Amino acid sequence: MSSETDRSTGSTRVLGDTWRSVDDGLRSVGNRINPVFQPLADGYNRLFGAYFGEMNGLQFLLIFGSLLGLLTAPFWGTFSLIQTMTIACIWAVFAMSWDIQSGYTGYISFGHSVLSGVAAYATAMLVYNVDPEMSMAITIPLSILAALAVGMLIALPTLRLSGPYFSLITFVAVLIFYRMIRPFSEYTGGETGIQTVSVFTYDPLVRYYYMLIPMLVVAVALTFVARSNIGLVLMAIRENESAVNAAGLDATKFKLWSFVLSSIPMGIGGVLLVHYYGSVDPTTFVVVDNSIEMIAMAVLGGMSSILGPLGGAFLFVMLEDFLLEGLPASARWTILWTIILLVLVFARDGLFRKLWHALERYGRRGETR
Amino acid sequence: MLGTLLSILILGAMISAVYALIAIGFTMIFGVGGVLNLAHGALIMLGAFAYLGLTSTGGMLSLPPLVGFVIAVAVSAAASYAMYAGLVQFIEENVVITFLATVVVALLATELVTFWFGTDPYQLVPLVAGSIHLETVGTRVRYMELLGFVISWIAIGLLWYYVTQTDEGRSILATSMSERGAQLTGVDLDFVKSRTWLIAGAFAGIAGVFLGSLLSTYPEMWLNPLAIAFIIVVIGGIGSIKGSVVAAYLIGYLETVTIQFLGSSFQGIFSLVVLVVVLLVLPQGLYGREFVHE
Amino acid sequence: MTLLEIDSVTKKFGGLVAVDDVSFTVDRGEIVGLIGPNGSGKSTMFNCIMSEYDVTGGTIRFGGEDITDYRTHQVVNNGLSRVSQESNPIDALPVGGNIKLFTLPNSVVSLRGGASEEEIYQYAARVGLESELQELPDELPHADVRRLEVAKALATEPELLLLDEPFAGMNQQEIRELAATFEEFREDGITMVIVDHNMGGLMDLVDRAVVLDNGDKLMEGPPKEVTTDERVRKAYLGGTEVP
Amino acid sequence: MSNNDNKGAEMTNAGKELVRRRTFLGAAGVGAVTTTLAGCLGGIAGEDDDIFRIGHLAPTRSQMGLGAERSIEIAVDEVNDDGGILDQEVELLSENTEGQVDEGTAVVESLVQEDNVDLLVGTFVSEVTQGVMDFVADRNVPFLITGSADPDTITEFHGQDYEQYKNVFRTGPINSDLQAEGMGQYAEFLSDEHGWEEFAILADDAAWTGPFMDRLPDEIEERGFDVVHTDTMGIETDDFTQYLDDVDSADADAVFRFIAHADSAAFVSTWQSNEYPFAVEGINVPGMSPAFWDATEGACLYETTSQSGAGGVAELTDQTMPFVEEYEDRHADEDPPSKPMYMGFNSYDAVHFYREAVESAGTADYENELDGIVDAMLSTEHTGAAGDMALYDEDSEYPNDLQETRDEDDYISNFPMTQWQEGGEVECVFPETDATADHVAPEWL
Amino acid sequence: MAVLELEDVHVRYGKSHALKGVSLAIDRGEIYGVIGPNGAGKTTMLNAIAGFTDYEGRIRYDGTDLASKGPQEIVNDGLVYCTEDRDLFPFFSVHENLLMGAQFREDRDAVREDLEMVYELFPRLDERREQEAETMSGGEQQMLAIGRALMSDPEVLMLDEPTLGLAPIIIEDINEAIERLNEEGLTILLAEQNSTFALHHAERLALLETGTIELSGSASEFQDDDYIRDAYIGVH
Repeated sequence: MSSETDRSTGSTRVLGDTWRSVDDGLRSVGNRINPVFQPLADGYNRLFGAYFGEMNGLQFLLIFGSLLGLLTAPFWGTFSLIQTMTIACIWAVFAMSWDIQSGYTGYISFGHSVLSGVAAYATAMLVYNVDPEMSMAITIPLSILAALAVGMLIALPTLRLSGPYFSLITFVAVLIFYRMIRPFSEYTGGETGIQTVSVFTYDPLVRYYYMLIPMLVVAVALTFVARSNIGLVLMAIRENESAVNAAGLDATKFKLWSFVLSSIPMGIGGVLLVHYYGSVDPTTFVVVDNSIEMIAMAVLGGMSSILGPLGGAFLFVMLEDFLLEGLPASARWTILWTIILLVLVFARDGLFRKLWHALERYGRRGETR
Repeated sequence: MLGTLLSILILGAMISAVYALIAIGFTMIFGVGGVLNLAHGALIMLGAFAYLGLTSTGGMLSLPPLVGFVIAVAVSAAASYAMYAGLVQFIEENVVITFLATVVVALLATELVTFWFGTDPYQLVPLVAGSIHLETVGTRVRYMELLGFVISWIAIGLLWYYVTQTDEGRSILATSMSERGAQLTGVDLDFVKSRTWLIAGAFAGIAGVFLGSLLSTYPEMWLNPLAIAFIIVVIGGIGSIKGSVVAAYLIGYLETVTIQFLGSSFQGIFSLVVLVVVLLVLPQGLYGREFVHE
Repeated sequence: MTLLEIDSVTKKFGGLVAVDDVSFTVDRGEIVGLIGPNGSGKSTMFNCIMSEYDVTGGTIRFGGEDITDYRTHQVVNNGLSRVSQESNPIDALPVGGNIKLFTLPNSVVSLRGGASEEEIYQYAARVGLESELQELPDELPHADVRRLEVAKALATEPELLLLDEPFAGMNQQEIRELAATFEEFREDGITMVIVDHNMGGLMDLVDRAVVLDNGDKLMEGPPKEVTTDERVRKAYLGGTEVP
Repeated sequence: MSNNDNKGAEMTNAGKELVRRRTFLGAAGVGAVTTTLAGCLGGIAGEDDDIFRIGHLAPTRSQMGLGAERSIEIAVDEVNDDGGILDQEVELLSENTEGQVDEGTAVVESLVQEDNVDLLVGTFVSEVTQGVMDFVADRNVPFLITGSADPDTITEFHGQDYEQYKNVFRTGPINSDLQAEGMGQYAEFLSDEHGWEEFAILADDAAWTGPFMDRLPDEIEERGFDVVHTDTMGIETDDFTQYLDDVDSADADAVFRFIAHADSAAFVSTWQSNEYPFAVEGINVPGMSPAFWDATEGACLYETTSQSGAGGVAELTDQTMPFVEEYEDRHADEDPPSKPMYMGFNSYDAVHFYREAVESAGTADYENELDGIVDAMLSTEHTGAAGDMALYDEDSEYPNDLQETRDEDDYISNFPMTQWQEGGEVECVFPETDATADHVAPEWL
Repeated sequence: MAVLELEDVHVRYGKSHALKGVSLAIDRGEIYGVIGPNGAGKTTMLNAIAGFTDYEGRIRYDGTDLASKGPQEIVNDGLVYCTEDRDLFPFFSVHENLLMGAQFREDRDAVREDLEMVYELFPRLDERREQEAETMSGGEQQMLAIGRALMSDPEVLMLDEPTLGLAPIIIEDINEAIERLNEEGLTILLAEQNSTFALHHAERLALLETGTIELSGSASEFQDDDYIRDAYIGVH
């Protein structure tokens, strides 16, 4: 640190000073807030710390403040905000599911939109081709199973391949699935899709909770898994796959398992999405852009952290559908992709992980003083 | 039937020549820097739009097509270099980040072009107008297609000469085999990579003008060619120029045959299936080389 | 009693024969030195035993069981563990976490298995790393990183430990300490095979040495016999006149 | 309007801004509140005011959508200048659907839930139209379709459950079944003009071309001509040489091609530079753009397409030219399209049509008096810019759908054909009552 | 007169300190040996000199500081490095590999002469001119690596473990080559675990252990040192 400042020129020193004063300011704010929530955080840590990781007062405030915000949103948010958040919930499920597989193992999948697409198509095709009156109690589990089956179908041959090949093939898997829809349009509805799926409800308030609650369940479940041995092993596969084998762990089995862990919530997300729109079609459900958007969300929040991608998904969808809504679409997307590119280059760990670490720092110093 | 076969032979050769140009650039960048450049497709689009902006009769410049062609290729090459010098070289040590960043660049470029030109397609002024009617074969070949075929082979031939017969070019091949070995013989890696990106960009630019003229020019025109380039490169053996050329013709003909006999609904699916099979049976592709361990 | 049996193992890479029809055995409780100049095939042999490589020919048996075609994790779970020449800890995990990874059960549904904190402490203590459990690997000095590699291997509770150049990059003091640690392992009942290119430091530790040269087994025998053997001298000195 | 009395006059002026600022529970209206929180928050309910809001839905990134948006602006201004709808000032809320279901659904919901629109107009892509149908039917907001021509949109919805979907109408264009009949008549015209008797059909492998593939061969053959070749083209297709070769080897005199995707420019360009010995007729959606000539570098010379409003070149009714001229005045120096395009005509006409209907019904209160509005819609006859308009009634094959108009030869006249002619001019060539020029065969034939 | 000088050179990888203040001076025309066990820092030191690793301290070649130079500039200045891994171009033939070494030399006649010299020095390479490097034995690859380095017309040649894994008969060939090259005036910096080999050639040596020079001196001083005899000459 000292050598850096020695070498720095006048202007960077000014910047450094500014940053230091901001840093001091934030720390003193942190110092004041952290103790207030520390007792609550301690209580949480005693009960759940071992399962979900421990946190300080500031981090507790972030997590439970956000949770409270999500749960009470209809009481303070506008209609557009709620509508955006409803969609964000579904995308958060996708981003988290992608993360448990790609973010953790480092096998970057460009094919996750196939998984959600399969689940959605399974629901729609059951209703369209088999029995229009089929109950959701049957279609939902079957659709999730379909996502799982296709997940395995993709994973089994491809996981033998190394990084870039894996990514290319998953990319190609999307194209195959996308292109298969048309030749079988008798069953799939071709490019216009199938419109006969029922929606959960048109009541936007109820619908919000229909999407929020599964999202929270997925978030808790995946965080739990990620903080367990499984997460440890998956992360170790990314860092050093041969060390995992040397530890007596079957890396291949765990990679497959990551696909299982990922396919199931992808299936859930697909089902939520199809019952949100009440229809399926290839462009809304399958195109490779969807996969890329999931990745972008995870990158934005911070890969391999589950909650990072959740935050990333909300930030991404909020930007796209709410904050930048007034701009023409191409300007909106230009801004979004520029942000993602900047995060990739300058904040690889993602914005939410950065925030999390900052809170840890400001909280911890408050404690020691 | 003979006519059909001949027509497949001719049409397949035309499109394959353009595919080869795209795949070679893609594979060179992977071979030399280990970068999977998903923005390679965006350079194709850029070439086509640069040509459009320079030559369109309704446009402001309306340059002669040949001048426009040369400038468009230069623009693509420069953009490719700029991407390496301005972005990739700072992040290339992390494969995943680079990979994702190039995807984002591609999408960003698409949105920017959409912003200026809109989503509707354009047709380019052909470098040479007109066509030949091959009555016995039952097809017609546009001069533009023939020119694409010829230019593709000239470009491939020049590249071949450059990388096998000149020291400067050989250092590109050498770097793709061993980066450190190249440095040990005094090769400046930065220089080699810059040239590789320039060449890849120029090839993409040429492909862009021909794809844009023979097919059409719109912001998402790069997606299919890029997917085809993937397939070709993986089948040919990633990093191998020869493999790219061979596989380009393989895939070009496969697509032509598929359309002819199965209908275009199945276009693409077949190539993808072949790709999956090749990967499972011959993971290093036709000309990919398995390096000796240790 | 034979624990590990290498029977006519051959490994080719393309045209290059890295290990050529090599056989030897290791008895329970022994420390065997696998020596030879660099590039003579020692590491390749370890890689074959650990199934990092598929052998081209021959059989590897461990405790009477044919493990030739096992996959690496199966070999490990069978009671073999290797400390490789390169240290490759997971930098994102602290020392304790790195050790813990090696204690996890090979089960995708075990969420909370693996060693307790106390057990991890014990593994670390056996190599003298107990006070560094919270440190990240890239903050450790070289010798400690090497110790971590040993602790990780130990955490899989091996019967047989393969040590690939364990002393590389250590000074004489550190080498003596580590050698003493290995002696302790022997008393705990762990069998060991130690690879080193340098016979000097190893000869006090090993009961027996197997010498490889250019992929062939040159000879095997007690340390004294090996160091005085003319063929070994020639292999090591490469025909140069001994000064 | 039902809760109009609850609000003070000053608040009504704040209009949309006011609505935007209220929280979700306030804006979500009766539906949300009654089902969930009626007890505790009963005081807040949906409100309305003195402004008549129209939500317009189109993919405004494309020329088609932009043209429609500009056209409906003109209609709204005209209505406001003329005293509004039922004396209410009309406010236009224009939204971009991106041509995608997700975006379309989102904007329709916020228009209905948050902005309390009184009328929805638009949607270009069939998926989007059908994707929002159920929601719109559920909320009973009158919805006038102006872009997509798929007959399914009527037959699969109104045909199944008229009561449910009665608030949805199509005021233009005529559906593709009727368009197919028109195309058959056009074949007859071509035969009269040029003696062509052998036709080929190429269609996008897409839902909207289904009616043409199903009906057009019969329409042509009924008239004594031959259909020598039919094929579908995958919409990923960008190389048309093989398709055109096949038409060529079938010795067709003309090909009817139905194409909507981006690569239609490549289609004409390939046809033109290879000088295939047949004419290109039918429907080419991108070809309706006035900028298509420039975009194809003139390769579209001689190709035809049918479109509502005849590209704004023919005086279809006395409404046509004033509208087109107003459009050109406003947007002369702006981005393309320089003319309204077909959806523009339909969106423009939809507003005037709806106004005429509700004024005759005396109410636009769809929540309470939907039946009255529906009856008025079905009995309204209106002269629009694209032609005379009337809707089919409940008992017909296409309930609530626009009726075709026919000229003295019984030719369908409200979906005319236009042709690109020398110098980049668009001319109306069929039916002859509206034609501005003769149909020209390619000079190389 | 020292042609290559190291002054208090440190190399750190993260927290690990691989080279702890090494100072050396190599005279023009001599063979300088650096011995020490695996992991002692020999390769790290050569990597630092050749510009592959960041370091603190000073490295001067021919009086100029190398700190700001990239590996390619250092090679082209005549300080050529032949690595332990050899880093050949596996799919180039022997001939092409050799030509790569000379790609930046202007004087094509001299290149032709040097080519003949290399083929004469290593007749095995002459026999295999068109063979791909990948398919050759370890010893032949080592010869090719040295040959390629020679083609860059070095003033100083750094050899890292040239005898690694080679059969005795091949080591003989390399022995001869090193001696001949030195006679012709080439300065050689030789890093070896094979102490006997190094002792045989070098006029002066340094012993590197855990990143520190423990001992330096003439060959005869080394041979008489007990510590060296015990630990490194090894064969009791």
